[in-house]
Amino acid sequence: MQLELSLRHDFGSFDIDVAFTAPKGVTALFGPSGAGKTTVIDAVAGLLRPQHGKVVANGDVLLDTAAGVFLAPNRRRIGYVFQEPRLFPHLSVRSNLLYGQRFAPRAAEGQDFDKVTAMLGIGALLDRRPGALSGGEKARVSIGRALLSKPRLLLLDEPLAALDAARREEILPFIERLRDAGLPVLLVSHSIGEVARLAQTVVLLRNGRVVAAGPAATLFADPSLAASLGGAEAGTVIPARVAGTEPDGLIRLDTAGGPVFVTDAPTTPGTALRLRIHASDVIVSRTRPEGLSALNILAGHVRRIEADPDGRAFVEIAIAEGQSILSRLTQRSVAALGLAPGVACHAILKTVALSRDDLGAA
Amino acid sequence: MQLELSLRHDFGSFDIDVAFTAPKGVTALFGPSGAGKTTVIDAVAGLLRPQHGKVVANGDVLLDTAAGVFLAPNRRRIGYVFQEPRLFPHLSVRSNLLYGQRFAPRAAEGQDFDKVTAMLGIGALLDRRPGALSGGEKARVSIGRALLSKPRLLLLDEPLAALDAARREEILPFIERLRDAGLPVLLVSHSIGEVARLAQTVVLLRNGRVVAAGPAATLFADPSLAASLGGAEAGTVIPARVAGTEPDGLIRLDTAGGPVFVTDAPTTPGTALRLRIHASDVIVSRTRPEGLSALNILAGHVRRIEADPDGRAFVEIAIAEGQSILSRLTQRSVAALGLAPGVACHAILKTVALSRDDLGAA
Amino acid sequence: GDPVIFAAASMKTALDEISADFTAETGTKPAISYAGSGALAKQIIAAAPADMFISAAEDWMDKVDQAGLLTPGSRADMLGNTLVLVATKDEPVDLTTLPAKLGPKDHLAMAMVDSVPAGQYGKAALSHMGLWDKLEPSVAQADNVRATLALVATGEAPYGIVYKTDAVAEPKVHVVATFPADSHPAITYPVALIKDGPAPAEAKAFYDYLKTPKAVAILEAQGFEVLTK
Amino acid sequence: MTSALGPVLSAEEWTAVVLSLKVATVAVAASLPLGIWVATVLARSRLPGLWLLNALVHLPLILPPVVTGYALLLTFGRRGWVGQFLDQWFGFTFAFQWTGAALAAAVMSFPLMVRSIRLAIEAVDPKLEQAASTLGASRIAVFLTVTLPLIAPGVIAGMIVAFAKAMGEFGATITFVSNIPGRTQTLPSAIYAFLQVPGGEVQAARLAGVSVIIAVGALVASEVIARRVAKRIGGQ
Amino acid sequence: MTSALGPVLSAEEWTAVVLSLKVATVAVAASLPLGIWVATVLARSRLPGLWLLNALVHLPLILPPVVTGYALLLTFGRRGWVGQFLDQWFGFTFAFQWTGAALAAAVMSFPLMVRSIRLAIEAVDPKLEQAASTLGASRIAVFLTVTLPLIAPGVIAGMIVAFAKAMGEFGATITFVSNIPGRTQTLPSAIYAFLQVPGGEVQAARLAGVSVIIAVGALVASEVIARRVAKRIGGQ
Ligand SMILES: Nc1ncnc2c1ncn2[C@@H]1O[C@H](COP(=O)(O)OP(=O)(O)OP(=O)(O)O)[C@@H](O)[C@H]1O
Ligand SMILES: Nc1ncnc2c1ncn2[C@@H]1O[C@H](COP(=O)(O)OP(=O)(O)OP(=O)(O)O)[C@@H](O)[C@H]1O
Ligand code: MOO
Ligand SMILES: [Mg+2]
Ligand SMILES: [Mg+2]
Repeated sequence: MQLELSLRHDFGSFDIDVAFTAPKGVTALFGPSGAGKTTVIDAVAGLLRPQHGKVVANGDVLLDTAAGVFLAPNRRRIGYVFQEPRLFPHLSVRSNLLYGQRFAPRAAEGQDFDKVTAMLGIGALLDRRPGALSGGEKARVSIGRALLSKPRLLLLDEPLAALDAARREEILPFIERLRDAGLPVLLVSHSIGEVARLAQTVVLLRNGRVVAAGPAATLFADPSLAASLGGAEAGTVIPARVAGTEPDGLIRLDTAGGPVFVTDAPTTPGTALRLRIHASDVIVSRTRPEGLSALNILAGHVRRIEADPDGRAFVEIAIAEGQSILSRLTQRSVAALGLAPGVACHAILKTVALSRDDLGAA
Repeated sequence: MQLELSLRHDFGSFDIDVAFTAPKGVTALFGPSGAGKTTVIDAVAGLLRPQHGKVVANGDVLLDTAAGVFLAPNRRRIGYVFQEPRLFPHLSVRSNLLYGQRFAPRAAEGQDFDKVTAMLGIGALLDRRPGALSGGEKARVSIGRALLSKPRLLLLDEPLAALDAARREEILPFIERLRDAGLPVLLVSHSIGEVARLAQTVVLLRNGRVVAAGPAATLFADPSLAASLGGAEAGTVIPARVAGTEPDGLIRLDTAGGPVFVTDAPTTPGTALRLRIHASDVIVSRTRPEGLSALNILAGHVRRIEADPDGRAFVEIAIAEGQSILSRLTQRSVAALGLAPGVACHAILKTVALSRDDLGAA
Repeated sequence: GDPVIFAAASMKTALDEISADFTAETGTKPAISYAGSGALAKQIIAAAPADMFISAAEDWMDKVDQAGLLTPGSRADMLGNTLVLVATKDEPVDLTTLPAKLGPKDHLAMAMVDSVPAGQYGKAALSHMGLWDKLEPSVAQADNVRATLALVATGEAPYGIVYKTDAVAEPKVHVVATFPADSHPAITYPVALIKDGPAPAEAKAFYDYLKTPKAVAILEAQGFEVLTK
Repeated sequence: MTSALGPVLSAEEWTAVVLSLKVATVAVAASLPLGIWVATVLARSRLPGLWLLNALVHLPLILPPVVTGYALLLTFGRRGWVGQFLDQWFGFTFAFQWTGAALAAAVMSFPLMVRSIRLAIEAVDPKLEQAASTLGASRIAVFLTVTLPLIAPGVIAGMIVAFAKAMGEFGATITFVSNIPGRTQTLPSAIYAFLQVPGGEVQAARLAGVSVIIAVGALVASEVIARRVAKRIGGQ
Repeated sequence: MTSALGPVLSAEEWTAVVLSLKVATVAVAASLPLGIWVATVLARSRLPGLWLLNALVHLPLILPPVVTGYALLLTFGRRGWVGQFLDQWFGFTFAFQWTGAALAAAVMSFPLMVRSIRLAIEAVDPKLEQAASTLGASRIAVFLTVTLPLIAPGVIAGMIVAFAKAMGEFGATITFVSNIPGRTQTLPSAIYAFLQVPGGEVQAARLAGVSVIIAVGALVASEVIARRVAKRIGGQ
């Protein structure tokens, strides 16, 4: 599926004017608080009827102000996880979860109730009312309610913000699987890790305008956008493919820069994956280091160096045509190692975060 | 200030039974969703009147069910940032922010309105009503409202969850300054980074019970608690002291394991700081490595190794008496390097997060 | 079937008693709707299913008559009443001294002087005696005679002008003067049968029964003057 | 029951009690759907002419009851323009029937019912209704599954004030359908008749007592129900 | 104004209009604080005996107005147990005064006012009040700065139904303070008087028209105010 969106609206104190195309997969809306992310999502859901705009999902025109088209929200079959939970206070958790099901076409395929509640850890709460839930519990029920409504498009507005890391780790793979099963997702998140892990496409918003939009890999590798993407959180995404499992259980992945070993990944050889590499997790060495605990050492050469005013720099290391890794170093290290564009070097990776790539995606 | 709390309450479907003492500074309540964090905070604020309990803040008895003492919430002078914003819908942002001021004693010292609004980036929203704010804007106004009420104790329930990294970076130092100025803070956060940066004391909750409580440094260095503290997010905190500024602008800090260089820190020599070291950011080497971009190499020896079932291990490296660093490695590396308790090694640090220690604290 | 009788509310005590006797004798049970004469007249004009109308005032009966709804020849002035001055103190009053007896804060209770019959008669009588102009500012007008009586009975007003029939039955008040019959138009309660009622035969029987000595005795015991004996 | 209350109520009065209950119940039940609809329109619609509907609904409150009764008589009486039509086409008439008393009670209590329901609707968070619509619920489904359950306490409150008013309504009823025992004589009409004759106060007080007991019973019952509903909504 | 309406209203009727306005306004204004207090108690308190207060408040709705008027007479009349006391100690009396008409109107409209306000209070999120209390506001301050502004639309609704009812109240008023032109003759009394004489319907309709215009004017004004308040609360 593909989502085309253009939207102009003036709230008086804030005006928004954005347009972007979201291909198949997860598209992340990223940007500071008040940038207009929720506004965009509301327009897709049909909760905001913008002054000017057009929204086309998979060829269906949901909105076209020029042509006077406006499809009512209930006919869009959208699963919307709101920024605040918005649970129905008069219904039990179970009834909240099942609410959307009765309105969805019988034939449409949906998620399994027990699986979803287990994944969200809300199985014990089914008979409670939302008034007696904790903040994170409400957020989880809200996710479940949207997932179980058999949506054709998922809108997630900071769905995991109220959750602990462990719980997030249980929900993220589920969203990955939905994405891989072909469900298009528009995701708002302030966590660059989440975005890098889930999103193929990133739309960077600021002040009601699109600052940058494109494939996640391209945007994340652009040192000039690194600050917009959250400074210390900046990082890159490179493609990888599962090679096999080693005798000690580590899984070997092949990348353009050499092998990478991880503990936790799909084991089917050939599976395409995306590795997210945090810029501040990358150590640079001119020579291949020995005797280190770090197993993952990728060879490449310096492509670009962007110095910060605060004494640090982003170093872009090309490991293949169109594939780069960003490293965040002190300028002292840049000088000490004699790094400059064209210089050959090694990137030493400690941690890699990875997500399964949509096999059909670019 | 010191906070003593004991609390027993049965909701029917959930019962809580906790007791802990929070010394001066920031005390973090950490635990999975539904653990009882908000319940504890509500009891401190006086919004929950537990079946049994006692809360003593700085010698003032706020609650003592045995003695029938219950101080009304409005007489506790507490600044509570709720998990959901709870702004007054009928008041402008400005009036929301100023709400608490008129009830506080004139003489009490408070925060400067303009500074707080500037830090929160809500200066342009002052004449709006909460209904016209974005999620993150609401969260920021809610923080401002609590800060400006001249509180004697601050309760923060996931105050930054709805905010982007950049905004968080602007608010965190402010909270640090409040803490350093002596304002006691009880913080709920799912971000281990935030907790490690702000908190001297951590109380680990699970299922309505205290799993562990104590100084942050001790808890974070305990490999058996690492999983509870969020697996991959685990890390340690070690004390450091500012030594001076190098010619290239880097700031040199002295630790028990040797010098550490950072770009962004207080420059006054002698300032006590706390360094937060992410377990997965630590690379281990038997010999002192050369030619690496990483500047920070601390010497120590292995104290303990805790293997995970998933092929990884936490290695605790002692750099001094009572000071350890955790490193998260694959078991292959542990074997390849021949690490075992007592073995001398080097910890190579890429990134360090740091926070200014309360000079009066332990 | 049972005849439907529309009767002025002030007839209730007497009529209920007569109706009970009538039922005992004939087995027919009249359904009597008590309300203000004006309301009843308007309802009859609006095609209410009534067989008989007893009005507390001639003018409302005239209205029904003009609408051509009365059974020809059935209209008769059935009852007469007397206008009296009542007070809580049992102390006869010379009507001409009434203005002097009322203190500056005292009120003379009457029914509404322009719309309710008892009030209209009272105003006519006072005017005839040349007392109206002096008394008018002190008059408190109630919406019916019973409410007027209640004002006196509760001590709210020291004096009130009501029908003798009402005064008789209220133990807390005493008749302290009687208005001369020539000081106001004759007080009469006209009765008539209504055309096209649901039970004309039974209604006629009840109409006739009202003239029996037994009925007359009940009416007179209530203080009415029976004109159709 | 008739026999149990025998010493307290005469057969005729007992009939009036039963009739009042019937009238009030039917008045409330029959006007409820229209009341909910009008309240929804007044709360949510932004049409320009709505003030007129609003004024119309409030009229019975503003006018003395006798005027309303008279207007009903002129409209729904057998000679009235609507009454005539109903009579001719459906053979149905309100005039001088208990149904007319119910109509009068319904009209008189309608503004009270609408106000309560409307206030409740205005208190419903539209964000919840939006959430329901994204989950596939049509406007009607949203109303039935979200709005209606959430306004239940307000609807109950509206029904109970309407019921109380209907139990006490007198002016419009007696003017419209008269005071015919067994057919249109409600408790308040019976009380009125007693108050019109000397010595009737005691009788009137007795009937008023019965009326109060019934209405207060309904009131207390409604409170219990409303509390229970509100508790469910509030959580646990 | 008197002269402008000259062709429409006689001097005496004009006096009745002014008096009705005064009575309704004072009735609403004077009962408002008590109404808010009673509504708050009914909405929030959990005392066991509250159903009695609730029943008491609803009594004027349940009972025929004449009964209420009679009860007022027995209580606040010059010989009534409260009236006597007021007269002796303060030289103040409701009897036959416009203040008595205002008292009757206030009592009759009180249940309507309380219902509206109570519904509004029940819709206030206690979490907001909690937030205010943590910010240092005492219970009274919370009420004044949070609860009261949030229930403003409900208070306005309550005031307007009470005003409408007060403009139309007749039965209790005339029973309590009777009908003294210029002092206690309100519009409904004047209308009633016209309806009691044959041919008076046209006159009655004229006065009813005046009454409706005033009340509908107040209604529309209140809607505008309530909308504005609600809009401010809803955000921009
Ligand atoms: N009124 C209530 N009735 C029953 N259970 C309740 C009630 N309030 C809270 N709980 C339960 O108590 C537990 C703790 O709630 P609490 O809000 O303290 O959690 P928390 O630690 O703040 O979680 P989160 O991170 O999700 O906000 C939850 O399981 C919740 O469902
Ligand atoms: N009804 C409204 N009237 C005026 N301004 C509004 C209205 N709704 C939203 N805005 C403004 O529009 C801007 C964008 O809001 P939006 O909710 O889309 O932000 P966001 O990107 O989702 O931010 P956050 O991360 O804080 O949720 C904000 O500055 C907000 O104040
Ligand atoms: O409106 Mo009334 O005065 O209760 O019948
Ligand atoms: Mg948002
Ligand atoms: Mg919580």
